[in-house]
Amino acid sequence: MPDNGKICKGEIVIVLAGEAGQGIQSIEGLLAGLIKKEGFHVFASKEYMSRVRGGVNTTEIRMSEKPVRGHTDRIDLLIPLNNESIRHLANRIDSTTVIIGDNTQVKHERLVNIPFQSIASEFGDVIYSNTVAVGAACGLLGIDGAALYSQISSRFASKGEEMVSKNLSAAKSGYAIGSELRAGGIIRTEIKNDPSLKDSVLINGSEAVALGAINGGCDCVFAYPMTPGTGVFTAMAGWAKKAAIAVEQVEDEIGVMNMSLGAWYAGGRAMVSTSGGGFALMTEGVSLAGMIESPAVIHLAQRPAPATGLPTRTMQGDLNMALYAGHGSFARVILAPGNIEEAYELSKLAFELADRFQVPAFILTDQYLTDIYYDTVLPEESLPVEKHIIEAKEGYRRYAITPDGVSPRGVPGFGSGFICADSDEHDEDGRITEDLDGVRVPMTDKRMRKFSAVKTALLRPRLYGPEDYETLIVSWGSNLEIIKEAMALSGKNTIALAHFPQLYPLHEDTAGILKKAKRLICFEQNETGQFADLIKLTTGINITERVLKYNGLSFSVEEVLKAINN
Amino acid sequence: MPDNGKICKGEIVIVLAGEAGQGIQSIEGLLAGLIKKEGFHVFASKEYMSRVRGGVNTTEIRMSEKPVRGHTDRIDLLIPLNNESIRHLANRIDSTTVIIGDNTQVKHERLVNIPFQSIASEFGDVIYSNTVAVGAACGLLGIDGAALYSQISSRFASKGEEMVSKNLSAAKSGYAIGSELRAGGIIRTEIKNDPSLKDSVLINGSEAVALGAINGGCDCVFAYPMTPGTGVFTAMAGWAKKAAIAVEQVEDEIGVMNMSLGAWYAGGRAMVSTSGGGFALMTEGVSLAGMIESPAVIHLAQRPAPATGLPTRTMQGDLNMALYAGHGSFARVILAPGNIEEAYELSKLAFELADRFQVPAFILTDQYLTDIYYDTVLPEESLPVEKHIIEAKEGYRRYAITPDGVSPRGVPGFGSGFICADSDEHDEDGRITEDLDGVRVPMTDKRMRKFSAVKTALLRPRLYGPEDYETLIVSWGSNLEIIKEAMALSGKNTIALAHFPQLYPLHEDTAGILKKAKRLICFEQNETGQFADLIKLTTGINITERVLKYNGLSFSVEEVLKAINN
Amino acid sequence: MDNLFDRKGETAWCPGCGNFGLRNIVLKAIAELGLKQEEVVFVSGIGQAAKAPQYYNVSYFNGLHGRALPAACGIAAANPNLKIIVESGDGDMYGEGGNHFIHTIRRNPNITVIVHDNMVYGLTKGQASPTTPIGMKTPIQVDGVFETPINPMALAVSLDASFVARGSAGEADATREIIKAAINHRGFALVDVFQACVSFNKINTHKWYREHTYVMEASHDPHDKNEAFKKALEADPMPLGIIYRNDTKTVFEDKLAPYAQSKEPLYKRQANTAAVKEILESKK
Amino acid sequence: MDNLFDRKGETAWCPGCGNFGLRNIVLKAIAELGLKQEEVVFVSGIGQAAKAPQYYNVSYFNGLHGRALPAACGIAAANPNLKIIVESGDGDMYGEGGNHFIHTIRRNPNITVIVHDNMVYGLTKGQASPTTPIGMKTPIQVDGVFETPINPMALAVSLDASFVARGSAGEADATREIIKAAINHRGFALVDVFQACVSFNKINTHKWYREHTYVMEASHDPHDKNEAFKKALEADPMPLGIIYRNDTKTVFEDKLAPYAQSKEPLYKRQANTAAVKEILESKK
Ligand SMILES: Cc1ncc(C[n+]2csc(CCOP(=O)(O)OP(=O)(O)O)c2C)c(N)n1
Ligand SMILES: Cc1ncc(C[n+]2csc(CCOP(=O)(O)OP(=O)(O)O)c2C)c(N)n1
Ligand code: SF4
Ligand code: SF4
Ligand SMILES: [Mg+2]
Ligand SMILES: [Mg+2]
Repeated sequence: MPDNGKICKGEIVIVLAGEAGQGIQSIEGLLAGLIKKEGFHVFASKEYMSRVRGGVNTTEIRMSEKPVRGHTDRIDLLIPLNNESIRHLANRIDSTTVIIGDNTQVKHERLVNIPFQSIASEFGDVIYSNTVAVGAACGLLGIDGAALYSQISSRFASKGEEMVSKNLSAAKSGYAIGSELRAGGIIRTEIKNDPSLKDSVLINGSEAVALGAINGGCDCVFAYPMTPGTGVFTAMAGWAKKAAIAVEQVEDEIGVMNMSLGAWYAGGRAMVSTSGGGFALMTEGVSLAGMIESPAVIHLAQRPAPATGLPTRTMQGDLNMALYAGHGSFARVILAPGNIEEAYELSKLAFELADRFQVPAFILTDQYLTDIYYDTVLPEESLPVEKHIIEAKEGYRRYAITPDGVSPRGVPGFGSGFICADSDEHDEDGRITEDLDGVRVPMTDKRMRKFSAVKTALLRPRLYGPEDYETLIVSWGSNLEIIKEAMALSGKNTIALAHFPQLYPLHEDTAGILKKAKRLICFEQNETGQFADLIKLTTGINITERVLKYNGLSFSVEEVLKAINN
Repeated sequence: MPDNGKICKGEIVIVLAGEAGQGIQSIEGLLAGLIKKEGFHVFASKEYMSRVRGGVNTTEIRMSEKPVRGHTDRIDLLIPLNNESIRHLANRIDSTTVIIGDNTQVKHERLVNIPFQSIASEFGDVIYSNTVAVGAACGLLGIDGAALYSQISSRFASKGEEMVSKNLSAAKSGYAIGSELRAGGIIRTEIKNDPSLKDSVLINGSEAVALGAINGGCDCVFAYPMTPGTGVFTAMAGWAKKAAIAVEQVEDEIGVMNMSLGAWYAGGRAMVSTSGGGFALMTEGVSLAGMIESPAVIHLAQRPAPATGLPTRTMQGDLNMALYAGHGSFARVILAPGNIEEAYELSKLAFELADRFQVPAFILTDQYLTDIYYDTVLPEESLPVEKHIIEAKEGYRRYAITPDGVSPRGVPGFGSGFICADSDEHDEDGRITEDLDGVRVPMTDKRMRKFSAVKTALLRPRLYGPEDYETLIVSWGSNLEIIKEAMALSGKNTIALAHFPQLYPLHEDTAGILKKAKRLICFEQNETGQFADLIKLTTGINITERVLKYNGLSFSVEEVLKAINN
Repeated sequence: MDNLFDRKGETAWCPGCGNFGLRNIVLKAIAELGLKQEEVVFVSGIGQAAKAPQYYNVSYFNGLHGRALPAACGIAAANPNLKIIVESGDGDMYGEGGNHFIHTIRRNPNITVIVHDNMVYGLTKGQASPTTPIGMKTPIQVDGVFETPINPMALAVSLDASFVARGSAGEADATREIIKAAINHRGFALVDVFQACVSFNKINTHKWYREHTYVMEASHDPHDKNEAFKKALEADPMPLGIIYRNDTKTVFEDKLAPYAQSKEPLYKRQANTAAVKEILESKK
Repeated sequence: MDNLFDRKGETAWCPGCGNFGLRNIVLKAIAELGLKQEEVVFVSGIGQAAKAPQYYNVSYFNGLHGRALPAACGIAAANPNLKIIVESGDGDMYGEGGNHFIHTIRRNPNITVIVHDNMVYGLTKGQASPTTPIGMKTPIQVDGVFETPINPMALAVSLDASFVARGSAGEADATREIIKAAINHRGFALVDVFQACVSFNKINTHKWYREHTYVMEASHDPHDKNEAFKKALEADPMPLGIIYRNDTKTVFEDKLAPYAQSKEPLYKRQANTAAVKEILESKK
């Protein structure tokens, strides 16, 4: 036990670590929920291996008196369930990290022993170790015991009386030890709580994407399981009945994409959810969307590639693929939420843009963003969604040539006109043609005009920091909150961040915003700086300072801080 | 009949046109073969509809005393087999075009009537009309009758005595009328012949790709039929026994790509052949090649997109797809032959580069290039192909970290070491890993070093024209010969052409070559200038004058000339 | 009386092709069933057969090669009131689209699938298809096909498809009745129809089909799976008719959440913001 | 004696998983057959089952999810002297890889395919696979699966696969013999092996498989396709053993041009520039 207790002012960072299957996830859920219920801000992020049992998975939980949104390297309190965890987290453990654990499982010179397993065995099975641990954590953090016990009771209610009572006893034993350690001063938290938090929700990135989609009128979700795209699929399946959503697991990703286009054709509003390898299989279908001018909404949750890569890790490597997927030229929109609020906002927007311009719209997230959760307030929608559908009268022409390239969209069964969609080059009626100069060229020109049309509804880069910045950080996607926090910590008032919620097309102000800066730094989680390249191609501005990461983990606040201070 | 006969000095452009199924292709083959056999240079290009019968297909045949390589709009002699052809070719028919045809089938004020059908009927069936037509054409062009008859005899030999004799009679009737017209001076050719032509071959683009591949040691060809990629597949199937090639039609393009990687893994040298939509389905497999560091050779024959598009037409629209196909970052090579000689050369080179650097290598052609043919001399290869394979000893590590990122490649069954290929992130042994900083990062860095490695073997842009150019035409692919001819016609000595046989990576001299010019014009057959964008991204040089065509037909010499003179 | 579905005009098919006969059969079948034009959607992939919908007066979704079935499932999911008829080729359905074929049978949406089975790839000029008989030479299979052809009947029976039948373009009356029964069937209905490709299949000609098929007697019980399998294997002559049916299977659309209470198509519905509200509430 | 194929060490599998039993069966089978390590190649896709080759001392090609079979065919095409064993999951083989499954059976390469059939998607945490029984609830199939599961035996029989068998990880001896017979069989050999996923499939447990299967008697004649189909449909208990075989089928590699004269693998051969010369000559 360290001589002097550790004091955590305003915030504490707790990390839980253990094998897959050791129940880290259920401790994490319980603890984070309790922290929020007690009126503290909470943030959780996880990193895990591609296996069902074994290995090391970790979860970081930040408990704070201010909103916390980003991943940090620092660990104040570590609760490892196995010894591997110590090795796995070696770089993040420093001399101030308090480590509590069972010394029959975990070795560390500064380990504060709590015999989770032997306590659990008192109740008949080591499987209660988790509950002992969660009890101990609550005790240490000064969380109300009654709140803990009521959570435990309701969580195990479905498993029967015995499970409830044994888990309760385990939690109580843990709680007692935790409280004692707290009283002993091993770690002390001085964190104010905020009762208004009861109006905010605790929600993860996948759920935010799913709810945003429902706000956008999403009524079909088709997918083939693929981490980290599965989270949105699972959330939607869980809410299918409540929200009247047609959910189907399809045989493969090719089927997924084509099914979604069939649904849009017939008046549905479909979303697909996948990751890089699955999306690669959808690219022919994306081109079909381009040709039949179908809306499509693609949630593409990124993970490290090539090929199967690192299935459960995070990356921002699929921008180029989203940009160039599908043979042929046709307009598209790429949105990339930076946090949970944006996931909720942009997912809805994706439906609106896809439908209004009849183009594929991407929601580009990543494993980190889909898995993090924190407390936040999400606005409720009340305006009805515009469906951009017309009744097709006799003589209706699906691909009528229009000034902006967008033709009024009918659906079969609504009106007496025929809705003819054709993957071949076609005339205004949607019928196959071999008229090259008379039809192919004007039809291509019509499709190309949609590149301009989508530019009438662009999101501007979002600026954080002083308006008279000298250094401008350029970033997209889930780096947002991590960079914001690092900027705040840096204390510099000459640094701003341009975060791009829309990656493509780029807003016309982009060049102007970048040119104002003396120094440009781009943060991306890929090997080359795909977004910096897109900026170069579009604006001619070459950002040479590119901070690139591709080990499969998100940036941390500390890493960003170091890079900024460079 | 025109009052004054037309004189074609040095060259005549003949166009045959008719429905699919009317046998245009067999006339074309016969005629082009005869022209060459007679010692004239010949060039043929076709454009056709996506149907088996009906519509209008046309073939242009140029007969010349100089080598001819490109497509021209001009028609000296038109032989339409149906009336639709006249309408179809309206833009290309001018007052000097001589039109011969059967006036029961074709209407034109200047039609020189030859009653193909009634003559054919004399021999019992209108199906002999073609043969009458080819006879007439030979007569008109002054081609030796005996040569014609011997060709006809050998061509129909397999169909029996009666077919031979009836076709011979039909040919003779046509020949007699053609000779008479020639004598009457309706059209006169003054074209010198060149007996040395007997050493050159008459070969189309698909065949050239196929033969180049065999020179490169290709021993497996896997494909799923897709126009215009099918030509290479069919040529290879025809030569499979002669050249000992494993040819298999696979169930879909996903299977194609994965089968080819299986073959490379086990020591084969596989090529796949496809077009845009089929290639879209291969992109996940391309990423697999990136991850397992497998060589791959992809013949991607372009046609107009999106989606099914115009299946039998030409385009240069798949460059971006080839550049960015597959999730994740990994090196690749993109070669794009400009003519038949380069098709033969680069197809071989693709195997060498793919194998040497263990990367996917693309041969990017298009419908126009795969279908044209002309007389040329192709060098025979004698040096053995280097196979870049080592014997795997015990402890062999497939992904050994090396300075240039390329690890010696073993194949199973050759040596006692194990050859472990893994689509997950893997260690040097090829075994799955979750070690992020210890393995993922160095393994990624190794793969990224191959971006530099492939730059050690780049093809320089090929310059045609004066060294002290003011205007530089930038072009790639099958525009080459068309632009060269237009440049020659323009008579300007300040214009040069930079033709890029390798599109990616770009040769380091590119910027220097472009900067020397006062005016840059890029010719591309796509909607945006994909190659010009790649140049912009790589060199920062933005070519703003982009001559873009996307109606599905190749440029013509006249079009290019007009654009140059602008 | 004029058939309203008949879109007169040129086709891209070869004179003498079996597609014409099948086209007439389909037109007559849907007219006789009294289907309304605006409630019918044809779905196809790419190929000569897949062009068929272009020649009807209907709405159609002419998608990618091999991908007709997932598109059809999506259409069914968005509007279960539409009559969805998939019409495509053997290559499209059993080759490129094979995985969708298997799994759409499992999914059992309420669609009718008419396969123009000419045992060859027509549009791409004569390569072997999954149903090409062993030994047939093509520009690719230069020594003749050696792969075992798919028997679509046996395959569909083994997957317990809810309606499995075979027709022939040359047997207009029998085939029309089969197609009508298929359209009337609720669930996935497969009708594989023999059709001569006069341009590329010189073996399985109109005459060949006539000589190697027969119309089944009513005595065959299509509800017995083992018997159906036996029927499916009958080789020379091959039976035409309904080989198998299983009317007890759950239909895809019925299981989709939006249709638990009402069959109202999705295009008429509003975004379910109330559900979002409720879910957010539960997360407070 | 030590099994040379046994790569000792950790696996990523859950304690109690049926994959361990099957791994031991495979290891023992290949050792008993006396296969040489350097002539064996394992091929797999992605999934928990598909990790199996990582745990053997052999060469392997661990490709993309669903794509083991085409890779295996490519390997067979490049070197017909290798012993190629595909080992993968039910989702991999019958779901994502379904089209390759059908057509590889038709192609009939000389490979053995061992499917770890746990009736669930293990690696992605418990969604339904093509063999999941009707009614099973999952995080996606929240009301229970309604799609008809694939019966791999019936499906393979309907496609006239050359060797069709079922094993169970819980029946080590019988399954080992089946796998040995499959490896000895020349042509495509399917062995679908029941295997309990203790983490995600709470219905088809070790016990369930024991109670719902039996090892077939020798009396079953696997050469009769109709009888085989009947056997394949037998539901409770389900037969384990060789359900069907057809030893008369042409083998893929035998039809490839390089092997007309010699079985020398491609890596030993030289570019055929002489053929190019000859072809060019013919075009003069
Ligand atoms: C992804 C893809 N691969 C290949 C093709 C080329 N293709 C078009 S139709 C076709 C085969 C058609 O055969 P089938 O379905 O039997 O129709 P048929 O023409 O015989 O009626 C092929 C291979 C394509 N359009 N898309
Ligand atoms: C193209 C693609 N889609 C989805 C995935 C995700 N994925 C990996 S394994 C798997 C399912 C594995 O199930 P199964 O083959 O039955 O193997 P098991 O884990 O049950 O042994 C899925 C869907 C992927 N890797 N690639
Ligand atoms: S190619 Fe064959 S199937 Fe196609 S239209 Fe012609 S005859 Fe019919
Ligand atoms: S998830 Fe299931 S199949 Fe996979 S290792 Fe665990 S128990 Fe076995
Ligand atoms: Mg066909
Ligand atoms: Mg499984």
